[in-house]
Amino acid sequence: MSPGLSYTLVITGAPWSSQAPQTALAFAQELIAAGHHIDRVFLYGEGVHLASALSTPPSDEPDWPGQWADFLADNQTPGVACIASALRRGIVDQGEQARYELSANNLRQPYQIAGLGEWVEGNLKSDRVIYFHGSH
Amino acid sequence: MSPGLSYTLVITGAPWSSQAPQTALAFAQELIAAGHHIDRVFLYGEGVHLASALSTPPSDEPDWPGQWADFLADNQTPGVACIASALRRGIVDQGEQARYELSANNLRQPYQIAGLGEWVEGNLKSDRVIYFHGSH
Amino acid sequence: MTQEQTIQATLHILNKSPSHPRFATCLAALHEGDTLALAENAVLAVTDSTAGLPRNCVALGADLEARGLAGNPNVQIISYGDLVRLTAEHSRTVSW
Amino acid sequence: MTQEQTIQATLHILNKSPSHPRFATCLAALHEGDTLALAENAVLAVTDSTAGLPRNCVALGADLEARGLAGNPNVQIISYGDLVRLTAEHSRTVSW
Amino acid sequence: MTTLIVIDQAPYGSWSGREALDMVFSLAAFDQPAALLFIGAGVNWLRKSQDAGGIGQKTVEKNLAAAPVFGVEQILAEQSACERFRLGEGDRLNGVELIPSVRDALDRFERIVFAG
Amino acid sequence: MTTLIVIDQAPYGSWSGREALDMVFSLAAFDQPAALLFIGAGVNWLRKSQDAGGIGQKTVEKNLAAAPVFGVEQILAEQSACERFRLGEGDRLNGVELIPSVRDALDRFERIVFAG
Repeated sequence: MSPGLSYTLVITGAPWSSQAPQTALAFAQELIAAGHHIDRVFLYGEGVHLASALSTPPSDEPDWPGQWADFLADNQTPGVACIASALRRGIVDQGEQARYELSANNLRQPYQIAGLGEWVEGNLKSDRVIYFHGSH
Repeated sequence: MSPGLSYTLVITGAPWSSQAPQTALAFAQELIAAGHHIDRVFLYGEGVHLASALSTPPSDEPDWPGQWADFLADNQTPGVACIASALRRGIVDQGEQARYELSANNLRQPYQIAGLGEWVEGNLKSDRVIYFHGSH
Repeated sequence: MTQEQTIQATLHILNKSPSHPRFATCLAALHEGDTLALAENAVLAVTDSTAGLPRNCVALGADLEARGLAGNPNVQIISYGDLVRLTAEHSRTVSW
Repeated sequence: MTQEQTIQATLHILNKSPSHPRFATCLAALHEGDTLALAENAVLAVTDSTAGLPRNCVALGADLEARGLAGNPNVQIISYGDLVRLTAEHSRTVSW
Repeated sequence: MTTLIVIDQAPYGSWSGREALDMVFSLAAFDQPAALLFIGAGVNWLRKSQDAGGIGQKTVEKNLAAAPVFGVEQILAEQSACERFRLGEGDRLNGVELIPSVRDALDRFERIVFAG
Repeated sequence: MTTLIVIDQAPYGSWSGREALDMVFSLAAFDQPAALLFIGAGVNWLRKSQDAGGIGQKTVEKNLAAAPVFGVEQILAEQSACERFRLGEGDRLNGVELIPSVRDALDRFERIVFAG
């Protein structure tokens, strides 16, 4: 076992339509606990819904978007939503709001919106790239 | 064949993760053309993403949320997103924004947010209730 | 529209790929006289050598064309308007 | 981490239900020495009488408990921390 | 006219089964007759001793056990799927009726709604 | 190190296959070696004469045909799936290599990514 590996995590399943964000969060917490480093969490496809600032589950249900955002902030881990996936699915930041003249923005802090190049960089530079897919 | 039936359409598949909104729209257009009446279009589960005002597909791709909203407005057809499904998935109107102190609202015009009672009423009063599910 | 002792002819709208478990369940649930309408990914069944389709089987033309299957002779092609007509003619429709 | 002639032992993380077509594809792709980690809906395989699981098979305890299967003796139970360790030990992981 | 809600998806992996249960309870709340049918991997919703705390979810077992109280007329399960997933009588929630074929079960109901 | 993208889902019913193609083209754009494998119902992406105008989508056939130009090294397809879906040589896009087993195909690549 190599201690201190670097990971990119890719989440393609949305909260509520899949268990992917939950499994990925438990995995990410244990990664940090084991002394590994997370280069970035990349949201792709349906996974971009995890970055919605407006998700408001009932108070007696788990709040995966909120828990994930707290984790990213606490660990200063970059969270990146793929721009193409996000725009289609209505996840936009202030810049996209201005560019497309939209009525609002809803990208949750601390996520950034960026291209697939972030994923390619993970492939090149991270020791591990682990995917968390939907259940279909 | 009975002319002039009343329909409730239920869409449970999201745009981009399923073909359901597209099939449902083609079906709805033909319903109107055949002289039938649509009592309501009810978005449930993943289907609520169709009501996002922020969905911004590339200009050379179909814009199902935009096309559906135009259809509803042109035909004065009520579009209803289930409140429980919508809140979890980050689709909120001004009222929910205020109630939960959210940073924005993103429910597309002319959709309304309401409870499953709207679906129950469709079961009771519409001649037909037709479902458009995701592909999983 | 009251429940009858004998179930009336039913329209089954199936949009799942032949690989999806719901596909086989649907085919096993059909009665003689029912109509099966293939939509979306389910139209792949017309070229699936393992799918035994019933006699009363129709498929949406737009979905066949998208998948390069419009020339397939195994099935009766319908339009979205035809699908509307089928739902009006059947008081019982199941969406799989 | 260069490509070797002989493929090294691989970790397969499978989260699909045994009814999902990807489940059978995964089981058919395993090599002797690979490890299969069942997660989410895939843990139902431990109680599926039609699923032939390989010897090197582990399953997430939290997912087994959720589905009432924590007492099932057919599989080695792992934690999320164990799953992290498995991904660190294997230079090749496939998420199904 | 009783509405039958059919759940064929495995529990906890997605929210669609829960949202189908919400439909059943909503019908019951409006005094509309409703029933549930579990088929395929969906029968695993009916297993006893579920504990979803470790995956951060609420267990649905109590909701299902309370279904008759809330007016859900019947809970049906596909027999062959119960056999496949080793869900014997002692493993299942009480009050579940096994049905030999999905086709026969569907025939009993005028209105059928699959989980999305 | 070549990355193999695996697509096992039927075309047009969801966007996941298209988004997997975007991954392949993105690798190629950054001069990273990439290959595609179609298995199960996914082999139907490779059929000729697709015309998705009637469902309001763009046809992917041209994107796939252009894949080699953009640097995608190989397009592989599962032989048994092609047989199942009657996708003979004349029905398929040119330049597709049939592979007898998914296991052997995966063995050729260090890095495997399934469509989401």
